[in-house]
Amino acid sequence: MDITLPILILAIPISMFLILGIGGVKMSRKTAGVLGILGMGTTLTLAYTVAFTYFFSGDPAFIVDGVRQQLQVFDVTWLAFTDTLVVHLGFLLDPISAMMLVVITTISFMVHLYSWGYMEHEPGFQRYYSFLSLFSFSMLGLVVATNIFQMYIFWELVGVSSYLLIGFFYKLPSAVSASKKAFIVTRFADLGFLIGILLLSFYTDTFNFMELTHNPEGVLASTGGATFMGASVLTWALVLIYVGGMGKSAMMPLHIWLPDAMEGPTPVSALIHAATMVVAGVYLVARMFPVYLMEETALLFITCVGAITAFYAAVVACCQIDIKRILAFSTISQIAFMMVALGVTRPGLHDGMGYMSSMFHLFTHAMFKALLFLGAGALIHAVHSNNYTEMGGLRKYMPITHWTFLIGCLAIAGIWPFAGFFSKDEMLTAMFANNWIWGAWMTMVAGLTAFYMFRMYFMVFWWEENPHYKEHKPHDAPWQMSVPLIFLAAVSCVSGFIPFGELVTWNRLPYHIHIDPQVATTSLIIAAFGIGLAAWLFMKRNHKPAAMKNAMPGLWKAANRRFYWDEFYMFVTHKIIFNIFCRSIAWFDRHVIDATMDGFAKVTQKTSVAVKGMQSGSIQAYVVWYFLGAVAVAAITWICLL
Amino acid sequence: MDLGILWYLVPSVLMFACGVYGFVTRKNLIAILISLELMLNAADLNFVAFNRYIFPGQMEGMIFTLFAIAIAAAETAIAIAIIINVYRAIGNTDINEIKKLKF
Amino acid sequence: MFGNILIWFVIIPIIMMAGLGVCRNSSMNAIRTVMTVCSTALLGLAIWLCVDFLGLRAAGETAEMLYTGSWMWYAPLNIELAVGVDGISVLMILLSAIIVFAGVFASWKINPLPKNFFLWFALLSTGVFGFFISIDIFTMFMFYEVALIPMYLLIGVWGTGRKEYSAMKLTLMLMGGSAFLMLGLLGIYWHSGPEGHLTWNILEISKNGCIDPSWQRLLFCLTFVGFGVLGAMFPFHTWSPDGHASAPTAVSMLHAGVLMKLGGYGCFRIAIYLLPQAANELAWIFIILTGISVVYGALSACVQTDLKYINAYSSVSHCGMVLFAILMLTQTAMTGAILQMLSHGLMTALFFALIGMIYGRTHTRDIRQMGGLMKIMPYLGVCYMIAGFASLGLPGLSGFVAEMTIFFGSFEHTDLFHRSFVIAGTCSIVITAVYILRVVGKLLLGPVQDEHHLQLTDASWYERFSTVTLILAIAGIGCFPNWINETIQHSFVPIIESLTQAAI
Amino acid sequence: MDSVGNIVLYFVVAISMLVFSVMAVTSRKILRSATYLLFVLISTALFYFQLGYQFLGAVQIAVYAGGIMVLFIFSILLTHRPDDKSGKIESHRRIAGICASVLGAALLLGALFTMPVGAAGCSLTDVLAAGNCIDMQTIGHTLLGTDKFHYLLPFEAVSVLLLACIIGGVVVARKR
Repeated sequence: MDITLPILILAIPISMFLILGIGGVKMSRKTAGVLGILGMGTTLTLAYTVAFTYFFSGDPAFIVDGVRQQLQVFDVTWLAFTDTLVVHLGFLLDPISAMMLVVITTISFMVHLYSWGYMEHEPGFQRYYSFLSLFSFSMLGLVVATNIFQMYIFWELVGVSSYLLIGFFYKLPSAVSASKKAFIVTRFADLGFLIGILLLSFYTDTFNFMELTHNPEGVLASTGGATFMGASVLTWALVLIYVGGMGKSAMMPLHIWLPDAMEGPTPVSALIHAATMVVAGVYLVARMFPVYLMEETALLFITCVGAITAFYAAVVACCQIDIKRILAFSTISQIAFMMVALGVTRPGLHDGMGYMSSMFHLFTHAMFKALLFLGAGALIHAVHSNNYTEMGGLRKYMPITHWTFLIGCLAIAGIWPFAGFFSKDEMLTAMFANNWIWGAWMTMVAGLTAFYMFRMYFMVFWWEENPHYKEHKPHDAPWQMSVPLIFLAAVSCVSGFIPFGELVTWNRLPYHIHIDPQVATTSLIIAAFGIGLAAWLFMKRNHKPAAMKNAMPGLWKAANRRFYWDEFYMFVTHKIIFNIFCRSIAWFDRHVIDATMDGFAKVTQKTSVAVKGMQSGSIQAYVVWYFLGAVAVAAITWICLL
Repeated sequence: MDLGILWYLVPSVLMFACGVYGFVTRKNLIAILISLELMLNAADLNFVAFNRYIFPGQMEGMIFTLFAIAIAAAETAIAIAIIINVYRAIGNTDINEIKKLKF
Repeated sequence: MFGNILIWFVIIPIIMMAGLGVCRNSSMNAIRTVMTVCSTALLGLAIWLCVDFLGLRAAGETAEMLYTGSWMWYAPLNIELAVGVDGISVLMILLSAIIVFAGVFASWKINPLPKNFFLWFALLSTGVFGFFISIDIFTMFMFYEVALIPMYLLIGVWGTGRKEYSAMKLTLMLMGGSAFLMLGLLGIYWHSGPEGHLTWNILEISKNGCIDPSWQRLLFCLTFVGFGVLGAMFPFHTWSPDGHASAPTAVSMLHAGVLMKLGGYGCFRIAIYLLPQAANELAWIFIILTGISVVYGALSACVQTDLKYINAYSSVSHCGMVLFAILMLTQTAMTGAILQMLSHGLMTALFFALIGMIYGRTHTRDIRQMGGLMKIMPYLGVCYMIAGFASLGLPGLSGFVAEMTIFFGSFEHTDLFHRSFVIAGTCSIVITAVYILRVVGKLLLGPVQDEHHLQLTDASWYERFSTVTLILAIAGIGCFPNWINETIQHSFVPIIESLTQAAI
Repeated sequence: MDSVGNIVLYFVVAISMLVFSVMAVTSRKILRSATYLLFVLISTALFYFQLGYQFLGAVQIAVYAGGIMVLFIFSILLTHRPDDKSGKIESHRRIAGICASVLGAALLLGALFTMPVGAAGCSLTDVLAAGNCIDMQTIGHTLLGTDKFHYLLPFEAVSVLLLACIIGGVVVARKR
């Protein structure tokens, strides 16, 4: 493949970042916006070209005997740690990276376009676009990484762009602390990632994904059976790498940053915290999947964490008021879904269908979750509040938003023929294939998903009209915002029919999707039940929800407070680490170590002051000492002579 | 009763001790100088006595004393010049007042 | 003698001093001209040296030290003025030149006594450059002292806050360190060769390699502690917070940026290289101490409220990382140590420059009294953020490259002791993120705390110039790190060789 | 056996010398101290005479009692008013002084009485009778001679010293 296109795909966003970042101050908003959108549009076109060429051209470079090839389009040396352990920067083209190129550029372009309307009156518009470009660059760099270290590099870069974008409204203390929290929590997780890379690369002596995944047995052999605390080193490495993924993908217990990250502008939430960055963890596991297959313990760990997180986030989502928070928890839950699907994948079970379905869900979820977030943005834009208590009955005022939002909700709930149905169905099939417990558990989560999404939908668009509408009539968003909504809604409607199994599978061989009727029916019934329950409770104004809430106030409050995870973290970090640990160290430094050093000085000074008294400058004192000394010497001499 | 060498040396020692006492205790510069002269004088007396009793045929002790007197004169002259200068500078001749050179 | 390019790194600062001597105290323009011309000359010379060095290496020059030359200085004790550079020294010289250059612009409006300030500043640079070009340990030590003494006056006269105390503390602690060092160096000298062939020359000492192991242990401790004090090793780091807090901007820059590197460089060049057996045996003691430094400095920085204190403690942490990496005794870790020296030098210099600029406007360094400065002085705010990101190891900036190289190099040891310390070291990057973001959040973001700050102006041209130089260097290293690796990889060969031989 | 006259003279001179020494260092009026010093110097001169050094006694009286005392008196009159009294001596000074002088005196006296030096002495009459009285001619030759045991060089050195002293005294004491 020609390397111009891949290079341009990375070069355009980063140059946009530099141009808008350095020259943005001098530009008008319009120039900056147009430049940003044009840049992203070009990247979109190029990425589509690359992806479609890869998938559909049939070129023997890309597909040989039905096996899709992995190829490093370019791979330049960046930094050599040792002779063998060399960090490259490159562009790896394979099914998942091609798919991610499409996802990222699509969502990013939609968000660029949408932001033109949404952020129109915000100060720092140019800065916003430059940060968006930086993020797009980092995310693209992450997915095309040829080696795990390149992934780590871009991993950190997406972290920082996320930090910058969450803290975009930097004058709000809440945004500042949310951005800080996001960065530090993910940074903490990255520590695990880093140690994992250290371990893995030490034993395998390579960073390269192709070398790792094409020869997983070799990877396993290279550790030479070394163990640490009962688990093999490879398990440790893989689990630690996954910890990095847990941070970025907001798995429990590192999920606390994602709901707070909603302090950022809503399009940013759609791009980063719904569609792209948060799935980096899933992508990471998918990328390393053959190696993970070597250690079932690690996969089990992934599955368990995913299952717990999915349920937890779904429960919490049922009790939130802020619509962006609901969507955030829904995102956590859905990503956990993908994680479980990856975790249950075994080559023997439906030819590793879990992997395919996970990627499929990643794709569809990116589309409909971005749609939902952008829809939420339109709502917030119209109502100027994040809480559904300020909304209600909006379907008449904002028809476009209403319909697109409904499509999004149906898609996420997994109703045929919307996208979510297909991907979720595949995932559930894979889970049932592994163990019925996972399947049942996740089906329940799917039901909860339908419930809380429609709870939100009904509360926002039905329920009863907010009286404020009379003074300030909400209306649909301008075209820059509506176009992305309509486009994404359309994608959500049709993308389920993409023959995904033909394109993306764990062993890159085509896989023919067939709907498992039993699983499909179950999940549809469960979803319909969830929707029905939501409709029964929230369609019209009534007292049932309040009664339910009052019936179990403790549970409601706990779920509303997200089961006190934040408080727990605040306690640990602020009270224990910050106040007790850091302060005592700072105190120790000043009052023990420094005091010791000052003590040396003081002792010296005291001694010198004491001795100084003898140097009184008084001749007479000198004479006394001199004379007494002379007498003493004479006396001693005399005694010796005797 | 013979006037042996000790008869001269003992007063000399006592005079010297007086000089030391005066030198250490007095605060007036001139008084200190006076004490110094006492000590010098005691030393002179020693030279002379030793010369007379132990080496009566020679005259080193006497000559030494002679020079010592000359040098004492020189020293006194300079010391007094300095004292007068100090007096001009600080208004008295108290040794405790002269602290500018301390440390 | 003057044909040797290295000598000019000492001569130019001397010319600088002479030039300043001619200027009148009141003519600021003349002083600035002299400083600008000479520091630009230094920077140019350093870049030229770097390019030429790389050229020579590319041409297959494999000698350990290039541009060597030696001139007898005091024959009875064999003291020579011996110069020579390898890749590491070249980079250190380049770093010093960049920071001196930026420092001149950062102290563009120094007041009072500009002429005297720059005179001492020039003397300080003489010492720094002299140290890096020397390969005779006595002249090295002498230049080290030359670099130390101006510090006292620069802080004591032009500093802020408790400047006399800090100046005294800094100077005394560093002098205390050099007392150890002097003992160690004398010990090395008296064991440097066979009877009658004693030498101070590093290359010859290492070639002779006849220092008795039992002596090595003692001398290693002496020299490592001696240089470690300058490298802010726990528990000898307390001069750093006070000293940096009181020092004027350019001095903080030069001190944290270059002078603290003298410590790391010295540990590397003398303690490890000349005493390899002891280094193999005793590294663990200092790994513990420096490991403590790394985490301890970072944790201490978390609760400080004075900007300079935060930075000083972060320097303790980062410089601890340098020594930590050196003690790992693997080539990759040592490469990382050199990278970390460069990276820390540049970004701390940038930090101190920015803190100086902010302090010059707000007249406070207490982060509780400031806030929302990003709105008021966006340029400085952005630069501060970049410095912060460099410090917390953002890819694309220098800190990341350095830290990663250190971690990967240190991880080559398979035993639990080394690995647990490496993992403790990696924890510091999280703590670094905590305190950097805390400062950024309080200082730059959020609502404006003090109404009076609203009238403040953004950076002036010379401030921009100074910061841009440093940022370019930081991003340069961060984006294209491999040329540095190539520059220094030859320099490690003899060291690693002597270490492995000693291990047998 | 010495003559009674000599012994009486000795006791008179010795006692006056000691008494005046003590008074010179204890008197609180400085002019009186100087006067007592004068008496001590004269007593010393008398000892010189008694020991047979007439020239030395004469020099002592002329230079010391005459010249130096005048300097003292002048300087005292220049720097003190007649009724000036020096302050009381602080006790720690007194203790230090007594310590130093008593210890010194004790050591020296102890040494004198235990060392064989006392045995060297016969009576004064004996040593004087040995005929070693020095006449002026000898003194003159010795001082200005250039032979062995002659003292021209020290003599000249002292004269230069005195010259330097004159100049120095003028320079130091001169009004600025």
